[in-house]
Amino acid sequence: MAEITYLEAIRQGIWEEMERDSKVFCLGEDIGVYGGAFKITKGMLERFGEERIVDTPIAESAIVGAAIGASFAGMRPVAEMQFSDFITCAFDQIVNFAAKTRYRWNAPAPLVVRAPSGGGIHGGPYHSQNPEAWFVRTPGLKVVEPATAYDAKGLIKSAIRDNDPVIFFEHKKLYRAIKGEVPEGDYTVPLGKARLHREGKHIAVITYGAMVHVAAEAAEVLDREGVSLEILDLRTLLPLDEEAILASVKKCSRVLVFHEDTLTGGVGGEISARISEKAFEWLDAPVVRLAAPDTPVPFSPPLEEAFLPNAAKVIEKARWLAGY
Amino acid sequence: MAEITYLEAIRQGIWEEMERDSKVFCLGEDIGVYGGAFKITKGMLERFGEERIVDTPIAESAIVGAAIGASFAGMRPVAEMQFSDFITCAFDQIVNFAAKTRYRWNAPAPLVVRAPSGGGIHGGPYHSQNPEAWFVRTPGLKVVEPATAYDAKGLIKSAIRDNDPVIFFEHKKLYRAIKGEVPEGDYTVPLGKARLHREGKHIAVITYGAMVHVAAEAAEVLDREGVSLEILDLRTLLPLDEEAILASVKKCSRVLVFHEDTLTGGVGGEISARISEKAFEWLDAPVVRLAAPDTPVPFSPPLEEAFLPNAAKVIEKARWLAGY
Amino acid sequence: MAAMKPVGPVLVQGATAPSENEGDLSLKQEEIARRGHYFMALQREVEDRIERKLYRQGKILGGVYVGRGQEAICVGAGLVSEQEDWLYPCHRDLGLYLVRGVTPREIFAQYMGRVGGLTRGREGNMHMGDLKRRIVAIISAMAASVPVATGTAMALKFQRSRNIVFNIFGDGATSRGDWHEGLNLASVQKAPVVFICNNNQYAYSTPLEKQMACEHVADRAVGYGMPGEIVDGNDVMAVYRAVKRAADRARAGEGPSLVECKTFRMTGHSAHDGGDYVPDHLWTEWGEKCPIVRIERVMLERGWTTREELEQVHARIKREADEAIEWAENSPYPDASTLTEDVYEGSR
Amino acid sequence: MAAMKPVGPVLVQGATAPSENEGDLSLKQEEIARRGHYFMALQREVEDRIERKLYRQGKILGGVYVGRGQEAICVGAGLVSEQEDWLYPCHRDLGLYLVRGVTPREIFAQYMGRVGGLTRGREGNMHMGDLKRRIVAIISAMAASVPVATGTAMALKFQRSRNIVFNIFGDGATSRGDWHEGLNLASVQKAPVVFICNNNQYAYSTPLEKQMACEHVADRAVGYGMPGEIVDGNDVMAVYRAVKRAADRARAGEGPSLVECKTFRMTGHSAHDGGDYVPDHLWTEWGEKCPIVRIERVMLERGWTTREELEQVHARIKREADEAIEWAENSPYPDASTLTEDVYEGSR
Ligand SMILES: Cc1ncc(C[n+]2csc(CCOP(=O)(O)OP(=O)(O)O)c2C)c(N)n1
Ligand SMILES: Cc1ncc(C[n+]2csc(CCOP(=O)(O)OP(=O)(O)O)c2C)c(N)n1
Ligand SMILES: [Mg+2]
Ligand SMILES: [Mg+2]
Repeated sequence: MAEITYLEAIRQGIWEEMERDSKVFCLGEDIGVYGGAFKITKGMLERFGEERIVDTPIAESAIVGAAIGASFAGMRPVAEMQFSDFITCAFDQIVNFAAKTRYRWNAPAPLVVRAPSGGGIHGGPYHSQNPEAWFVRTPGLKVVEPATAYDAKGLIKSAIRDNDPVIFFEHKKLYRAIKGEVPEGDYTVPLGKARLHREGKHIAVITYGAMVHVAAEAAEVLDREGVSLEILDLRTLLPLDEEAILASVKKCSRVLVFHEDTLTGGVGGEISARISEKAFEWLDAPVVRLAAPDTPVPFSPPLEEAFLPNAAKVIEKARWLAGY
Repeated sequence: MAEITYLEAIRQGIWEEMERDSKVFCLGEDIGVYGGAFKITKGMLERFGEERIVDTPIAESAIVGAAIGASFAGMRPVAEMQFSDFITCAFDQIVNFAAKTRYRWNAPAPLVVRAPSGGGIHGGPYHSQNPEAWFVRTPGLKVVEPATAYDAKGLIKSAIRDNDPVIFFEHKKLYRAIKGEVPEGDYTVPLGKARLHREGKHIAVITYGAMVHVAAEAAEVLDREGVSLEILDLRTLLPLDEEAILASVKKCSRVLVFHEDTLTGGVGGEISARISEKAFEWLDAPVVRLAAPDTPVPFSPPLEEAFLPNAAKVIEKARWLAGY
Repeated sequence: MAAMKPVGPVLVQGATAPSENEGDLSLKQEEIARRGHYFMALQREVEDRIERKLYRQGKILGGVYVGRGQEAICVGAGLVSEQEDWLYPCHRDLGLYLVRGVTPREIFAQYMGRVGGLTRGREGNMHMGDLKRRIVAIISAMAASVPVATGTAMALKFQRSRNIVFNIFGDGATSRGDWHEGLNLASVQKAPVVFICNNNQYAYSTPLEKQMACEHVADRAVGYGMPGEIVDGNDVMAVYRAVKRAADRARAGEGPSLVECKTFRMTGHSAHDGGDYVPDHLWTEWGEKCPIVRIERVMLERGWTTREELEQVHARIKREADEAIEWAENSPYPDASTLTEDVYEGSR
Repeated sequence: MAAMKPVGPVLVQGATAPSENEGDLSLKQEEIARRGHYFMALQREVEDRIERKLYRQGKILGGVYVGRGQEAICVGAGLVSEQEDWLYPCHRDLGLYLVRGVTPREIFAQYMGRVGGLTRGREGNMHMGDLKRRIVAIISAMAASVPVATGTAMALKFQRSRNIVFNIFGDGATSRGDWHEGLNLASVQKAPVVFICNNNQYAYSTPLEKQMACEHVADRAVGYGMPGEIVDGNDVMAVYRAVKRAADRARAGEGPSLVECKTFRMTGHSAHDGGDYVPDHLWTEWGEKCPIVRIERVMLERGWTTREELEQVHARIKREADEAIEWAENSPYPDASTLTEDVYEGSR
């Protein structure tokens, strides 16, 4: 098994799906000759041709709209947003067309919208956002964000094969920073299932995406203090794996809900509310949330650093929880 | 003091602001000769002329964009979405342009986006949605939804005078169904402040919009059972009036967070999470949420009825809480 | 700089009487007229029942939009379509459903929120589609279907299908970003789609001149390098011919076209709107151009039918409507227990 | 149906040498050339420093986009603008800031995330604006500024101001829905705005023919009933004249225009992109059309300057850049404690 990057894992996943099923095709800006802004589709134009690697005009709404229309005609479109920050330009198509079409008139829209998200790359307000909460609020969508290379490949394959619209967030910071053993052939990771990233005893950290690794960094430090973190990597944010969440909560009785997105209205609120509602008696301390502060993502390094959650902030919250 | 409808109260509020300040103007679809789909701007064209009551093409993104640009030039735009369901077409302008411009380069965008929202009018999936949670997740915006005629007038005035972008949801069901005593002259209701709709002892119901009245209906019934509901009408959803929420929570120790919007990712999650985090020790029972199920809003009467929260569902949850 | 040769719009005058020289049309003139007449009259009757009877009786709740006066557009386009082509109608294009075989029963049931409708009560009025019959439902947001129709057309092209897509929208819809993005993508991709605008001169209460500063919707075709054609939208034969040319082009791999059908909305925006903002003379002027009366006149002139035969057609349609309403009223409401089904595959 | 008279595009050939007969221009030819030259050379120098020095030295983080080779467009437009006019530049229009008086110091500080920049470090690179100087910052989403610029123009019209709005965008941006909605609203409202497209033939790696199926961006003006003009975007005098005509029109209450400036992006999309996808001959061809070299040639031919004088200008600009970089490097980073300030009025 080869060690490959998170980026390469996604690329492999899409590639294999395109080999497997001629109905799968990609569309987006600069994904052809250029191979995509992040090179996810590198080499695909040569292999699959212009009709399956479709370079589009700058028109996110049309990209998603066309994906929906193609899916009606039996295709399996994988639409790329160049940055997840531009997904707002396709918002109506996603939340009103794609999300509701199965429910309304039994017309499934099996498509994937891929969206590179997240900060830490000095991208400023429009190349750093984590927009997942908007979609988690929208029944009919599935929302996925892998944290590891293995999951990235397995989840993109499941997303492509899924019969509902999937918004697939890829954390830009992980693209080249994270490597892992990834089988070359076919395997899938199921949507809707969380993964225990690290077993622990005292505090359940419920998180996803890049923050899984930040939590793990904190866990190493806290271990030395005798505080043992359990880290649950949600992987799918809609539908949430409530069973796995409650299992970790009931085991640890102290919970930190943790994401890179801003606090208010973030996915953390939903998770916290479910925990309160369904595991109230198991809680030995308040469910604590850690997230970015409620501001746009600033550009300048000292500001961005202060903005992003990090291991030190996890440690601070965990210590507080442990001492409660 | 005259008894007027919620609709008339909003109309009066806008009208008075336009009389008071020549920088205030309205733009939207069919707001001129027609007076707006719901007649909020009825008579305004005659009074204020075409330049201040601007009928636009069907172009929500341009409507909000133009409002932003006009606000930069010193105007006070009030943009109407014909139905809040179409606000998704202006999503990028709202969440990326208007919300972030003050933070980014100190360019405030004092504008109001009015959006008639809510179900119960047989409108089906695209004339019934409650999209507030998308905006509550977006730092830089303020989000308002009045429940009474008095507040409707006072809040629209505050929204127009506010120096930040305000998304103003008006519940369509309340437009003509709710009447109240409303002073004719000038008064405002502050943004960011909740209102105690009903004092009670046992269960704090945290809610807003049309659900305030549903909760009140339930409270009457529950009173007879010896269960006393306190009803907090949030009025502003961003920023949340945390102080008022915590006061009711600490007083009652049992909480029902309640909205018409669908459950997952709704504003209720945020409220519940804050309560857990900041009033954990005061809670005698889990924070319970009541909301519509996670589906699009269906059209057919039996489905829509099953979909919408109602007094019976409040009573059921309240009984459970009381018995906990 | 090289001199510019703008492409289109190509002007075609609407003609009430079909010209002789059209042997290349796939349907014979007489048959087009006969079928066109039937479906227009059927649309008119079904919509009259909906708007003027069932809605007023409180049997239909929510919004009601009809295509009165502009039936020739969707019917003319529908007659061009082949059974396996994809249809993207808008909210006044009931005739397109009828041509494809959707029954008045299903339509009344749809409007009344019964399980016998196309959406099992999940949706109301013209928000209906049926994948098996290749009819895609609009969402409310005007023009949102335009990029979606384009995507279906791209798929058909990829699949080397001979089939094409028909997408109808109003004049007001052309102001929306999605409209632009859709037409642009379609033209770059040479997608086999025919864009058909029913320019009824109003969008809700908003007259054309507040919607756009160009004279014709077809002018916009220039910006997409596609042919734009203007046709008399109250002449079903003329609509047929214009759409047929565009369809042939699409089927031949030459890409999309924009066909603008000039017409008028002989009704308020919806059942609750009397249309008071419309100047009287427009009602009169356009009332005289009724597409059903016009085709009847042509059919009579050419000896393709008789007064009696036409009366029989109308009588048959009335019976059909009566029977369909009865059927629909007997169709049950959906059970509340089905509320949460099918948000996702297999979910309940 | 009435015959159609499409409005525009009006074709104007770009001319390297200004014609004699232009006494109506507000700036004298020589002065336009001199100022145009200075600002273009200044933009080139500042951007060279940013892209080829500071970025490579790691002193600038994040994205870097420059206007190399297309400086004549924003500078030519800038020279037309009056001090109280509103400017909506895009990401390659640094010259527009310079003409308005934004200093190289502020620009370097902006790029380096220092408090001395226009956004106090909240924003990077060309995402900068200054309300006091009436320069509105883009958001990243291409064309989002188009309806916003339109709104400012509507306000100016309402305020009976003589001022107007200049809005620049790329060819790729014209594919977006916002672009369409903005131009359409502006034309219906007769808003005093000049829309200027820098058609540099690429959007990131995407060549024009994958972006649009019409030949010229200006073709699109037809659909908005506004004049569309094509001009040689590498000729600052030609750009000045075309934009001046459009500006005069706007100021006279005749509404918006679309000016398409043909040019080429003499760089990759951004500092990290070598532009390998661009055929070699285009680099060569367009390299020879450098707008700075061209205006220098005109100035020399006409005796408006000498080689020595030009060298002095370049030397002065270099010194200016050196000094500005030093200043910017000494400007502090924003303090982390300011992170949560000003999300709302008065918030901290
Ligand atoms: C994006 C959007 N905004 C507003 C509306 C409300 N609305 C429904 S129909 C309509 C007018 C549509 O005009 P047009 O496209 O000309 O179609 P017509 O009704 O005239 O057939 C409007 C404004 C909508 N459906 N979608
Ligand atoms: C809505 C949107 N989608 C994608 C992008 C990513 N992006 C940044 S610049 C660019 C190309 C812009 O091309 P053009 O408008 O021609 O301007 P140019 O860079 O050529 O000056 C793209 C695709 C974006 N900024 N906005
Ligand atoms: Mg219309
Ligand atoms: Mg370009």
